[in-house]
Amino acid sequence: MTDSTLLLLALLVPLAGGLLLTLQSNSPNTRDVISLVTATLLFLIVLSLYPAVLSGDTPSIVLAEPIKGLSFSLEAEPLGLLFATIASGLWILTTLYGMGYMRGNNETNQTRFFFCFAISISAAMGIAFAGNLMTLFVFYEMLTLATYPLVTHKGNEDARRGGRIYLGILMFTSIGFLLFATLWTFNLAGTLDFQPGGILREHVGPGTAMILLTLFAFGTGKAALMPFHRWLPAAMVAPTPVSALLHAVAVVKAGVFTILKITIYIFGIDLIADTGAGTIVMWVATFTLVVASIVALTKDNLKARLAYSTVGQLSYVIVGAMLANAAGIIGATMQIAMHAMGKITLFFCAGAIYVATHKTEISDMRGLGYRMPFTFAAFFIGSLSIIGLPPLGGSWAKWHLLMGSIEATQWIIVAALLVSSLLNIAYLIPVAARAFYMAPDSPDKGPTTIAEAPLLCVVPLCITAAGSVLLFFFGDSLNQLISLIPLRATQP
Amino acid sequence: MIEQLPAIQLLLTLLAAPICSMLRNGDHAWRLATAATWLSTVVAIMLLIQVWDGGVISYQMGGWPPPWGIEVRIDELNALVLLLVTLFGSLVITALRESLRGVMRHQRQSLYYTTFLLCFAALIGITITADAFNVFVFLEVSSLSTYALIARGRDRRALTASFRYLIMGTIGATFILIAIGFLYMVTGTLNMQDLSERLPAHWDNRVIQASLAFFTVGIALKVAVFPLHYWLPNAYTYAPKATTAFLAATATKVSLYVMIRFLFDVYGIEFAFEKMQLSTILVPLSIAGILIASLVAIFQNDAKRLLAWSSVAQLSYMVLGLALLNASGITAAISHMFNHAMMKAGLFLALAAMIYRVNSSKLHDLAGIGRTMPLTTGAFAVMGVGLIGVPMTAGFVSKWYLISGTLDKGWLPLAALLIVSSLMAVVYIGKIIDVAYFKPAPPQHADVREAPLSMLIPCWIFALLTIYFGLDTRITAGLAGRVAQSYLGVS
Amino acid sequence: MEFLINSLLLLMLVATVFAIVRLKRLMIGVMLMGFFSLLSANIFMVLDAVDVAFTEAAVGAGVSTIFFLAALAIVGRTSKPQNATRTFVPLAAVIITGALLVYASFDMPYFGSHDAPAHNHVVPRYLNDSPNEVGPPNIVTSVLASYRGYDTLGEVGVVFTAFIGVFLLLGAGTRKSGVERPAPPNVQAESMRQKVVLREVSDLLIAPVLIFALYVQWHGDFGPGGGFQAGVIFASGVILYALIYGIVPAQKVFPPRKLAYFPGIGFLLYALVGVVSMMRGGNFLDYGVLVHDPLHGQHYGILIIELGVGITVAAVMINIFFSLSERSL
Amino acid sequence: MIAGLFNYWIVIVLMMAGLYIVMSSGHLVKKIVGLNIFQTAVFILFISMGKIAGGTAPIIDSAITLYSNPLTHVLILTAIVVGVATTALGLAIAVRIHEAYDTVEEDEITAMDAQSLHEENTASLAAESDK
Repeated sequence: MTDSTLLLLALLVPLAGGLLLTLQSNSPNTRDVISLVTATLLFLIVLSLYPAVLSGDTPSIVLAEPIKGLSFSLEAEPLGLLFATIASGLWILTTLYGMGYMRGNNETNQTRFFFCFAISISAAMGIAFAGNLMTLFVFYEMLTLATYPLVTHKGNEDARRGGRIYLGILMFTSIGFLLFATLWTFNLAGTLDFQPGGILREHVGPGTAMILLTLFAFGTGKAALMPFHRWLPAAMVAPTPVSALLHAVAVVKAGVFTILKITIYIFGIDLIADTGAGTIVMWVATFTLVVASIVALTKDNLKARLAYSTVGQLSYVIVGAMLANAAGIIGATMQIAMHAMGKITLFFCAGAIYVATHKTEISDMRGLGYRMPFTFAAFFIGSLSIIGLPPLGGSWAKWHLLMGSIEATQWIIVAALLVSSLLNIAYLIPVAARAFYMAPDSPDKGPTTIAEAPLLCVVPLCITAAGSVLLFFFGDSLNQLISLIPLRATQP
Repeated sequence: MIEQLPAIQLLLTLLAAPICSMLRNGDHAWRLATAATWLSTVVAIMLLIQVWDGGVISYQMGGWPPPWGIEVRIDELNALVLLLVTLFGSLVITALRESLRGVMRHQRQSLYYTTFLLCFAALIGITITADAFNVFVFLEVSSLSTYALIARGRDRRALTASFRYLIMGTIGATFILIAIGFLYMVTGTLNMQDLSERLPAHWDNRVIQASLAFFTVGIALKVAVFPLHYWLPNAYTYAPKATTAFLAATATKVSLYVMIRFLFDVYGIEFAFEKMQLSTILVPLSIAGILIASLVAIFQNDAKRLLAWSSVAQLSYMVLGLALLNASGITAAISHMFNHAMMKAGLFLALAAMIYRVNSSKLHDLAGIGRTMPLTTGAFAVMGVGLIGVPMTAGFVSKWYLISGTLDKGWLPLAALLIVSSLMAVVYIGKIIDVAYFKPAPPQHADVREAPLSMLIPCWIFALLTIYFGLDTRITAGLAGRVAQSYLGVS
Repeated sequence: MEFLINSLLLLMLVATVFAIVRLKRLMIGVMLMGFFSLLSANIFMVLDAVDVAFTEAAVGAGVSTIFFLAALAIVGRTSKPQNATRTFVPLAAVIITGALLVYASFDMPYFGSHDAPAHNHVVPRYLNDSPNEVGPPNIVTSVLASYRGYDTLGEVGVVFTAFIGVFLLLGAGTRKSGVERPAPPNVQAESMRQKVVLREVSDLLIAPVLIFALYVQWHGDFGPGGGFQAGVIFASGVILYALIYGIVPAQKVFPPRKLAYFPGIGFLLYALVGVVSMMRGGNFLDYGVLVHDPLHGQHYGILIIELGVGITVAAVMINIFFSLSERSL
Repeated sequence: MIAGLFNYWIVIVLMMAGLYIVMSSGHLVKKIVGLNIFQTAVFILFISMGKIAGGTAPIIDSAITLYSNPLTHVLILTAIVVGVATTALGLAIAVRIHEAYDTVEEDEITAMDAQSLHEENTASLAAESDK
């Protein structure tokens, strides 16, 4: 099997799995088996692309070329492969967790749920392996549409309102800004292919470059730059596995991944560094990462707090991209991986707490640590990783970002990063601390016994927590993969 | 045989019409009509293959050479229009039987098919002719049959809509007649080729200038260019359900073709656009049309009327493309003519299938139809997505060229406006899809079943074509691009 | 002299039109419209367009006025006065359009001028060669039936379409459950049969009118006339009969269900001539190949297609009249 | 110049009068009357441009050398037919409108249509609020 076929398979396998799901009769066991097998198969496919990419190849395939110079094509390069690995790997865990969660909560419409999930993963694969900006845009929209039924899964008025905000903001920004910027880019450069060193270099002046980059950044609504971040908290109405999908596996990661891709392969970091095109975006992102952390502090609802935390963490990636130097890019890329692992742990925990106790407010969680020791231990580890403390994966990302901003002599950003880290500590640590160190509300319930969520919920969150630790020790090999990303056009 | 194809193209349906009118049995009439139209489609494909590489077929009616006799002339542009009319028309007529069943008595049915065939034949006649006056004659045949078709709608407002269309359409046609008269007055000929050769000597003649003005107003009425679109929304809304699909696919598109043929070939780009500055009128009008009609569409609560207003907006896209007067713009106009015909016909047809089951096109009656009629709604969704202009569908290709056209001109704000209008399309199509999938079906529609296969299959052919022409654009944008090049290369 | 008559007629036209604009009583308006058509037929006559004059007289002043009257019998004879807001926009539009036309008129070739391009590019061939190429001395016939025979096929198509349209909407003899309706009991009293003078005169007229129609049909090659005029005249003969004796007796002579076949038959006849010429190796409607000698071929071709036109037009006009007047019964 | 263009000017007046009747009249049948006048005026325009001073009807005769333009006659013959066809269909629709609305005054029809549209909209709103 050639590598190009593998690329195509990466798209088709989840799609086929999703279709199979809808065909089977309403037997939960068959359904779950299909989901798991598909997820594992996909992960293996993604892994089998590594040898080629590590050896410096970029396997690619052109699906169609409706307009001259503009094709629908797939291509595997290091950045995309990394994103694909994260998404497909976490999909296995999310599936496992989803089974536990959905069964534990007796949710309705489970087939539709897993079907849309599969489509979303297919779209995420499309985004990861898109060979040009147009293909990326298609899968970006596909992801938005496929996740909409997931967000409104509960079907009540709240869910519909949240869904409307979700769809409205993502659609508006992507068509209004992203598509417009894409068209403009095509008009300027005559191509939309992702090329090392960018395609815009000879075609734009500093002013246009800045407008374009700003359009791109705001257009990628999934990256949740303020003021287009509202959809993320709104989407909190969704079931927890969906939140995991949104925050860790696919959606927001697709957003920042898109910005990284555009920075590296459309503009080229040299263009951004030379013209200062990223200035506006960089300051907006800096503002976002501080303000979002402050807002997170004020939220008592655990999922809302995590949502604002995500908004802030995403801006780290954008800042890293806009620094436009090697350290910044490495930091940004690592942040995608580390945040995914950390945040999915936190959400899994939030979900597990909900399944076991039906509690959503942080102030209600006093003393829960002894009832659910594994969950809260994992939550603590995840928190540390998000904050960026060693010995956890997140520290690498923060470290490189700090180096990058020092290299770019952006002292305000250095300060902002430090302040934000302090704020992270302030809003994450108390959750675990309350659970372990404060007495429960009603001590008369007798001796606390361990009453964890179903095993299918707890195992995945332990795995991801362990993953966060492991990533710290494999930071170097991750670094190697990232350093394969061609930041500049190769000299002939 | 091969050299007789242009005449055969017209005759198949023209001869079928009177025979059809004599059949008492509606089913026989339907069989005759579908056979004639599908054969006609085959001929259209053969003609398209013949002119594929820029060839031109000229056929002399009555054996008289032009300009004395009437010439039929087929080049790449009208071969594409022929394909549009025949293919999409045939698909709709195939689906027609089911939608008429139970609504109309048998003999009325044959008359109805006759009217369809006449309209079909007349549209072919308009498309292939190279004689200015002949255009007028066939335009009237097609218009009269259209009025009759619309007037058969079930709501009494169909009658008013049809009457209004008759008045406006006749004024438009008479304006075109005046324009042709003026052309003849100054040049002494009616053949388009001959006209285009003789006109440059008379550019300063006020009669020719007035002729252009009358032609533009007249054809704009027929194309429904904003603000002369007044007749269209009601006509589409109240026409019988499948008829709307036919009209949306063919009638306005052929009028648009006539517009292109006259402005670009007969009057010539240099006269119409450079000397007379037609763009300065058409561009603002079409922009206003796009924005206002899209906005109005958003606030409709009847799916048919919503799509009708969307048609006004989409027609304005095409006119805008022409008025941009660059390769991308003209390519956009011509390929969107084809793509929009396909998608709108499919949308109206899918809607017809829904109305067939729930007897209403009101949005609240379509609630939950995504569950009761999943296949029909699926096809509708695919084509709706195409209409919005999502990549991998046909609508994307033409919109892409259109926006490229505005960017080539350096009109960034206009490109932004077009994007805004796409967002509006997202809203109005989303409105229908939201109702269909995310709202519970009203209790009285609980036993609604999937549409019959004879309607479902054409719907899905339209839907699959929407995707096919989004991926393979050799026939649409490729050919349109060559036509655009040839228009711009000469000037 | 010619000019004077022409101008006088034109001024009368203007007066008529203004009378129509101001009239509230539609009945008189329609009659005036008939008069308008008759006047314009006179103008066509003065301007050498004998065939057109013939047609306009038969159609404008005749058949279409009758259609109007039949419609008015159903919808009522008066119109409401217009409100003032209605008049402003139309007036402005009309004045602008008119101004554009007047502006254009200054560059028009003068009326009657010999060197106008219209007379010097395509037309000379018709005038010089048609007797040898096509045959009929009436050049209008040869252009209509042969050079531009395709247009005329389209014209028959228009008539046929109108018939189908009217039939689809009103349906002669098919109203209500498909049976022909019985005559109303007072049909005898209502018809104008009682009016002796009218009856006698029309009895005298109807037969000559029908024969005249046949004459016009076959004489179209040599003088003014042809299938279209003949069809209209034939139809007016029948309509006259229906007006005098009532529609039911007329429908007994021409049963609508049978009559409904004829528009199609005429249309087919016309088109089949073209198909036959295609089968004999010529182009569509190339009568030259019909028989051995091209000139004879043209002759036969024109005769047959004119017959087709005549049949279609006569049948269509009678049908439309039946459809409209049936509704008022 | 006046003699040369007089015909055309009169034709323009007639055309515009016809058009005015179409646009300003509220009675559907009267609209068709206006349409007829408008079209007839266009016919006169065509025939006027075909006239040659001193010419005769284009029927070949060895005694005559100058004929008026036969082509315009042919075109107008066709146009007259188109005119009567449109008139017939228009009247048929008007008759059907009368049967459906019991009036052929445009104002009243518009009012009735607006009324039924309003009723439909309120019905829609009611159906919305039911859910």
